[in-house]
Amino acid sequence: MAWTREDMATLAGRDLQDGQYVNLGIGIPTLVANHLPEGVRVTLQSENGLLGIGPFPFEGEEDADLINAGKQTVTAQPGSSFFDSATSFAMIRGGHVQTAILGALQVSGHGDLANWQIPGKLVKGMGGAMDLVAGTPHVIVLTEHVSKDGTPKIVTHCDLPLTGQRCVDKIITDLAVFDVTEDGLVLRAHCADTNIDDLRAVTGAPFAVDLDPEFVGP
Amino acid sequence: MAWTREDMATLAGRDLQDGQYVNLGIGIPTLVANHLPEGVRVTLQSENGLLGIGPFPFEGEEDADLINAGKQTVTAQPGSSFFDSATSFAMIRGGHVQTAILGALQVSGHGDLANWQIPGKLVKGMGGAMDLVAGTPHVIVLTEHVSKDGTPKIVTHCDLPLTGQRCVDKIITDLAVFDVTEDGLVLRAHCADTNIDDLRAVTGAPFAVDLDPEFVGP
Amino acid sequence: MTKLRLSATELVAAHVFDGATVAVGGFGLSGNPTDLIHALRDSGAKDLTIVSNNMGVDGKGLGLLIENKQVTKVVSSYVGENKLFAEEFLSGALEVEFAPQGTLAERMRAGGAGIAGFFTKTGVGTPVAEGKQMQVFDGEEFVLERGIVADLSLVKAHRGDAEGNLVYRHTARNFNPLVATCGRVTIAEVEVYEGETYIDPDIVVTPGIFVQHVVLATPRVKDIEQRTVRPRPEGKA
Amino acid sequence: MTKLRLSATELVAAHVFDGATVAVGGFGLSGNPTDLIHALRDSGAKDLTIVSNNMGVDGKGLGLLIENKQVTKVVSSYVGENKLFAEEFLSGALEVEFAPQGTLAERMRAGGAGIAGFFTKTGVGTPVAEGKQMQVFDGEEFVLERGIVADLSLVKAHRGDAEGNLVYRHTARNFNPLVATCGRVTIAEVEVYEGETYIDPDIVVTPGIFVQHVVLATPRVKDIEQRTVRPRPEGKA
Repeated sequence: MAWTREDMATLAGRDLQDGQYVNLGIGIPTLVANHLPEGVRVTLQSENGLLGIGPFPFEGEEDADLINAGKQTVTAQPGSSFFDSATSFAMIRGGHVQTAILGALQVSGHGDLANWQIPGKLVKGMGGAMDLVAGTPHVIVLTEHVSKDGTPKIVTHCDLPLTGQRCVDKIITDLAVFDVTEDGLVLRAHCADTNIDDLRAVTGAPFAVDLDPEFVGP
Repeated sequence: MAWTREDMATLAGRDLQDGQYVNLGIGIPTLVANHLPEGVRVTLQSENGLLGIGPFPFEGEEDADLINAGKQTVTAQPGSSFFDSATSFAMIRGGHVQTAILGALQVSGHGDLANWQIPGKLVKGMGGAMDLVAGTPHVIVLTEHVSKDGTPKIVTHCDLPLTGQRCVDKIITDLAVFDVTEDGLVLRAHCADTNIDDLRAVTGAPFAVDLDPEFVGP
Repeated sequence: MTKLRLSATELVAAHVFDGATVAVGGFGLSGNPTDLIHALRDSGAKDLTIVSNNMGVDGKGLGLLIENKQVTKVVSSYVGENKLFAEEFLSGALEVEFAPQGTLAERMRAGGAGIAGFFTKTGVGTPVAEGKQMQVFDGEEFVLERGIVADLSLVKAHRGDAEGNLVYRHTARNFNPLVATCGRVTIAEVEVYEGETYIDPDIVVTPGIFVQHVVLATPRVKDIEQRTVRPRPEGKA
Repeated sequence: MTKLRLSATELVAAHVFDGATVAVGGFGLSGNPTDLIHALRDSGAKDLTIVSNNMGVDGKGLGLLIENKQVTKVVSSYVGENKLFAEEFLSGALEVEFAPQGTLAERMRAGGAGIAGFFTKTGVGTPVAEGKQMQVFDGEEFVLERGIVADLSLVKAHRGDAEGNLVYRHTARNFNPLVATCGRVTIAEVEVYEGETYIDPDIVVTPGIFVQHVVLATPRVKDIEQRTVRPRPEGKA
């Protein structure tokens, strides 16, 4: 069985270190907050101007002035801070937010990411994604290995408009974990019921294999 | 008799409008705060991070955390605000501070200003003067007409290193008031005991004469 | 002397004109200057360029200006919440300049701060950088982005005083302090007017120098786009 | 978890190195991180580049590092208050890069914000622009100034909490919030440590993400360079 969304979030969570500042994208990345390893506490940044995102508010305590980048009502942790959008992206662009975890439409073997424009659909805009991938030192992509029609999402060359160039450091899918290196993809782990040949069939970019001997499944 | 420093401050004060934001340099410009026309209230900006400079504190109430750009202890007016140096110069560079009044070592007929480097002396630095003259829409120079050795301070071409290029709009000296126009200096007024010929003799740049018929001495 | 004005409608009408560039604060529907947007609609000014992170939703926020066909161009990072907008965009009636969110914020700050342009890595190698000046610094490629100055800036703040000093509440701050700086004329809509009981100068976020006029917001229930909550733990009221 | 550290001396020694670029907050002697400057002197680190608006006075503030011959280069806007500095400068022992005050502040902000460079009118046509890239925007000439990133940033704040959030007092704020953003490692010296009684998130000036370590300042009477006062009106105590 492929890894679940929660499994993927667990694997991404293991990449985070205690005390880090992290920005989580909408969708599977959001789940990472609930799947951190024991003893690891990170501070979540919301690019609309909050450092220290807390859980959703109790019913009746929603506040229109306290939302996350997905426009959902949230709370603020003790020790949090509010700031304007230029300061928020100073944090992001300046590399102070240490890890960004985002989804992908396509990601290339050299770490190019496309996640803001779907062919034939209306362009809604990139929001903060381009700033996040350009500025954050460590970018993790969490994505299904293939799209709904079975097309590989990991490709040699993105044909969708890019969000960022050579910006992705790690790809975690429902089937496998890849590091993105100067020389391209390196397979570091895969779920139990697939194998390297099967992975090559559903991966649109070549990859080297250097399985992490210490990898423990989610 | 030539105009006094207080007279010069009075003349400069008449150039300010009620409600304006103004930055006053060290020396004669500082006096302008005490020589504003009746009914004119301006807000004084201090480039180290204060909008709304108040008078000096009463003895014993000095606060090391509350100084002006001359590093003097001051107070803050009701309605004032404190901010960092980047925000302060955003106000200045962005043209939000409407008038800057500064001293000069030399000022040219086309409004070039030199006031930060004295030949043969140690270079101390320009502080905020370059930002002020580059960013402020209306720049008034208050200066003695000639230097202590009698050399004209108003010149055709500054030979001292510049603080800013074509940045001065008005020159008020102890002898005369000039507008700086696209075509050079225009004499608008002079003190009672000089005349145009005498002025030409002590002014190192040519000037047109278009005396302000409504001028009233200080 | 106070910067408080009584009528948002008259104030906006006096400062907007056909073809004007108007910068507007807010992130989604949070921190929107609602009265000022209504006043902008009521002004009937046409051919507007709106600079704002989002363009509201159908019937709310800046969506009102789209309905009223007052907008020719928008500069935004995300416009996905507005169906009428989508139609106008696809029909070519509306020009959209997409700016990455951080680039947009920085462009407003730059415009307000007298910075003509700045070099950022954001957007390099993407459609956003196409046609723009590129430059390599320390081995990395950057794209030049320009400062934005608006003819009119509309800001929402929590509290404001007679001098125009402003403070914001929680994430309703968002783009508002930047919008405040980049307007040739800036109007702030405040929920609480402090008058000459001034805001503590150490906590002022937007110094009054950036704000020409203040209006008091009409009391209203604020819009929430995504109401997300969690169950109360047992035994808690 | 807290960012509070007990020894400024050990902390600075652990993060500074010979040849390091160190950014330091303060305007004149106001808002100086005095304990951290003492710790920097005690570290004995050499060949330092100091980025700071001023360089202290003889025997005080950053003047201590000049006395101790630890500094090779300074980037400042005004260094006129320090006689020993003048001698070292004139003898060629010390390199000085003058940056206009606003340009210096913006360069630190840019460095901290991932902006490689920005175009300003400040300094155009003056010695400051010599050798720098120029560009015309909308008919006006601008000069390109580069962002500054420091190996170590030393900040003075009024209050700080366990997360490293900071607030400042009056004009002691000055360059400190910008210095805080541009350090690869930033240490803040605070007069009051709030611990887990956190600073109100709406009034935080420097969010903790910019601050790696916090130390509590040694209580001391703060220096005043120009003590200017006015007489008390009659009949007032």
